[in-house]
Amino acid sequence: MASETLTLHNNGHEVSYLDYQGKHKGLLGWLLSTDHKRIGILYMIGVLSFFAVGVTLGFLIRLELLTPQGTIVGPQAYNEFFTVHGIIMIFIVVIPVIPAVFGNFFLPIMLGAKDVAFPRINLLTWYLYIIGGVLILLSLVLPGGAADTGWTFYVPYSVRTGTNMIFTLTAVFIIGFSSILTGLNFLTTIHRMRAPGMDWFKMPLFAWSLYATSWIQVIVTPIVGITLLMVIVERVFHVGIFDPTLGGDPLLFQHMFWMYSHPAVYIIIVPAMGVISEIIPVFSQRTIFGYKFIAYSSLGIAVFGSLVWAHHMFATGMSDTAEFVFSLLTFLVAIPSAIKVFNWTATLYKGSIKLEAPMLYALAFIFLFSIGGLTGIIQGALNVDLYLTDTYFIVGHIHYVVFGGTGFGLFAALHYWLPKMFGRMYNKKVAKVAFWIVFIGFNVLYFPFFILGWMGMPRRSYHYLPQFQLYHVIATVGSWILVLGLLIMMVNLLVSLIKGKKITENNIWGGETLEWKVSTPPTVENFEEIPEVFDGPYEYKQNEYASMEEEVK
Amino acid sequence: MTTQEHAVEQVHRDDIRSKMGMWLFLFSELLLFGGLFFMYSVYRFMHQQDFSIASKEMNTFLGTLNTVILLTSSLTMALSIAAIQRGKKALSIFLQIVTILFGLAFMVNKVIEWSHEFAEGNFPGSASLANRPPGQILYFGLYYSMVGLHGLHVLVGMTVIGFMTVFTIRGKITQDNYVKLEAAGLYWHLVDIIWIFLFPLFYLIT
Amino acid sequence: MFADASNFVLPVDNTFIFIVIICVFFLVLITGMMITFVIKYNSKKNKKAKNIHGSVPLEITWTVIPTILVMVMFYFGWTGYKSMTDAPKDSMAVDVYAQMWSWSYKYANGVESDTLFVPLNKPVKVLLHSRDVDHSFYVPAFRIKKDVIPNRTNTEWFLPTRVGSYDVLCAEYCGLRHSYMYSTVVVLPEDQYNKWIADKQAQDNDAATP
Amino acid sequence: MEEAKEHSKHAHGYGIYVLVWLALVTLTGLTAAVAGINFGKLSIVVAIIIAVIKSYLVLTEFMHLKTEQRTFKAFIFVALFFIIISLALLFSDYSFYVR
Repeated sequence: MASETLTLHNNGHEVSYLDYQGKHKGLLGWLLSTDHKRIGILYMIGVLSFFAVGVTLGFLIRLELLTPQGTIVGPQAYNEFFTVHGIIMIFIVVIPVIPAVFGNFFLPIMLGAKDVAFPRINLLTWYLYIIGGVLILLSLVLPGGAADTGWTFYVPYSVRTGTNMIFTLTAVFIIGFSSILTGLNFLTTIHRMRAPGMDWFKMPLFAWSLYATSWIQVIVTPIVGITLLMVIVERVFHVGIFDPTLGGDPLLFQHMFWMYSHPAVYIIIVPAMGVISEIIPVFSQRTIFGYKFIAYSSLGIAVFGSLVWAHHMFATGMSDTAEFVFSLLTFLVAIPSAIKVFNWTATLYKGSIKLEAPMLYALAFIFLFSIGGLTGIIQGALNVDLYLTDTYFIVGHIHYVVFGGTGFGLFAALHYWLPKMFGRMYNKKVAKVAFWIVFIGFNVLYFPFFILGWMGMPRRSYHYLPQFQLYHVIATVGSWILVLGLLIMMVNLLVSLIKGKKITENNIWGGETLEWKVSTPPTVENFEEIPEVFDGPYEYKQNEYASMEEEVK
Repeated sequence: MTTQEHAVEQVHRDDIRSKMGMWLFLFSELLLFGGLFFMYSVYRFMHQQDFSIASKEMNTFLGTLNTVILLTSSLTMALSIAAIQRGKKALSIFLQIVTILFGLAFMVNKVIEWSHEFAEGNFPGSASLANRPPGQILYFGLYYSMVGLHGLHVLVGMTVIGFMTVFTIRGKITQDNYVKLEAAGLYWHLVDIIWIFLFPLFYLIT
Repeated sequence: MFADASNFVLPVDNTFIFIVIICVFFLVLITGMMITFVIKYNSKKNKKAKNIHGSVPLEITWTVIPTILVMVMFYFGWTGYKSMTDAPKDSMAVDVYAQMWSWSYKYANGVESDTLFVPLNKPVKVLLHSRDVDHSFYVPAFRIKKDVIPNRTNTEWFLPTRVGSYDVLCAEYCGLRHSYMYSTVVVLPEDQYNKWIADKQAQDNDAATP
Repeated sequence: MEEAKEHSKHAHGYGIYVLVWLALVTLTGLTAAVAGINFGKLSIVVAIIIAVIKSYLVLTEFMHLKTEQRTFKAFIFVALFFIIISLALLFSDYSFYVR
């Protein structure tokens, strides 16, 4: 958004949000701050800590599966491991990560606003989030044991099991509430606080992706909230809702659960797509291909994604009509994602591409997400899904989409925006080395899952038949490589915060969106005066303009 | 906060923003109950006979009375906003208190109704309920969950309006700045709308 | 591992392979273009980028072609599924009981066993009952899977086409020993099957009247 | 500021509120009275239609939706659209399920 009023230099009297001393000093200045940037950082600390716990549990799961029988723990511990791994990774890490960390930090700046619409509610969401996370960690250590139902909490097992279900369900409910509040905050911010001149189609695509995501959050999160609340009520008061011994229908729980948890996949992936839509044009130094199509496809995903939930239930014996409708819709929801992938690839065309670390992660995102998406299409076909569902194929698919997608989107965002947030640059060489180790480790770990699934290995299995061992061993070795890569990456980023080279310029990557016009790190008020916007977000004015038709000739 | 920052916020007071946040929150609430309505409709569809039998046991008179009470409280709430818009502070405060009292009456009615049910042994986990056919167990399960959750919302609404009354007395809510009261009103009306649907579903359709 | 022991193996495998081929094609296409562009338009070689805002014809192309392709995939999946739900009238019915954490089978004549014996080339319809929580009846060699849900009776049918014994697994997580919930389905030539079930019935009668 | 202009104050009349309240109470009486008559399957439809009319009145008048921004009306549409479609999809299973 190269605009004339945007010569916003700091004249020295504006302090960075990191050094700002308000009413509260020190730690309290952070914990009670309603500054969206500080809340973003608080979220980052929270999310990355829980991510470390989740990775550790995943690492232990892989270690356990090295041999067909018990390797390090017994079946109960194993069941708790994969359940808590799932709950932490889904509800506490990937659902909030990009909106709550980078959305909080950059959405207002990108829109040319000084803060989000409701700063105090914003801070409240972080506390709710932390309370939820702590409850789950507590459920691990308290007597009774952590939840052992799988992250899907299927009734009737979740009503029967003696583990600390109430803790876990309450935690997820609270985190859901936090997610709703973040969503309505962002929606209001986007509707009411865009800078003058920034109409809807001059908004950065990251903002578009958050807009679509926030709608899903506000609309569907309450449904899982009430569903899990009903499970709690059933356990505590023996009210008959889902429990088959009281006449309930366990399938209704699955419907209600997936009515949220399938759209949740899009809450997870769409913001990461937004990050990629920012990074690709910047490191190609040209305008993005098909801006409107990418923006609309975010909305398309939000709408269709909310209507395909029962494709998780093809094997449950639903009516044929439901199988027909949901399979059809499932295939259709693939289209907007495909449109995005094609447009990103076309953006590389005639660009001037710099392969910095964020770009590497973004390109890896496209590759891994394509594998994740395409394996999803395979499971959309009804008869194939009856064979593949609940096997390792689906485990491979979910990890390619959620980790290969959102995980790599997160890593891309960290390498892209962290220098802006803290004003220090990481070691670029180490970052690239870490990328390749992570990328290789990821594929060695998760690709064998597809083979295992096709061979018929059921998921959530502590014990397995000897013919599956080879691929489990390969996957476990992959997990070691992946964890090594993650460690190098995180240490490199952490060290950079303290020792990294100081950055003084505003625009380190040559971006055109508003966050690159403010100082590094941003000041408390973001902007001295609210900028006025005249152009779209990716107009590289120094470039020649061309149309595709001319180019083809 | 420095006075300068404060001044900036004053200029940027955006009532539409506040109302938009409230409306979005109301949608979440609506969907929270929506989930329960989904469950209700599925089970009603599966167990039509049992639902019909069970709903005949409801006290239609108390249900109708409560509906009228809640509708009237919605009227007083709406009037209290109209009053503050005209700068009639005392009238507004009076109407808010009346609204809270109507909420209280609603809750008292509920307590009478529930204690009656409990005395008959129709409460979750009771032996006499457990011996009924599945559809009736589900009917009472949904009845207690939905009406209970609604009652919780009435209590929250009363608390919120209570705060608004204090704000009005202290002069934080005035003729020029009444968006808080408006938001509280929106919440109260939503609670009313949910009851408008709960009433026929549990008391009337047999 | 890739045993083919029922009538559903071919259609499922064919649909799978058909979709995989299309998916691999698109994956190679996208990755290939990505790598080509990254090399060709690297900032070292291509100092000046060109702005191309997009192309509506291109957008339409890559919306319409995938839509057609997924509709074809949907068609194969749906017809394949339909053939799996409608059991032939002359199917032999077997009740399957799932509980934490074992399977048991009950035949029409009242015989019960822990292993499912079925005759070769005769359609078998299984009626799935759960005694406690959700389970899933999964026979990889037959390419079939159906959840076993309390309060519901799901059905599934298959036509065994090869003599041998195959694993039955539980595919829906059901608690502590979920992964040990194995059973076996043994496909016998019809005469051997008839002999087995007659013997088993005689045995049961002997045991019942000591 | 533009935003300030957008917020034109609508002072809402007492009279209309009382009228709406009267309509609501009448409808309540009607729905309770009608409940005694057995329309068979239609009785659900009648009760729901009356409830919809009542909530429409509350939304437009008490909740001021009539004079509110167009965005808010669009929001309502989004929420209702989602509820209706989801319910339809849910019943694509239950109403065709053969026990």
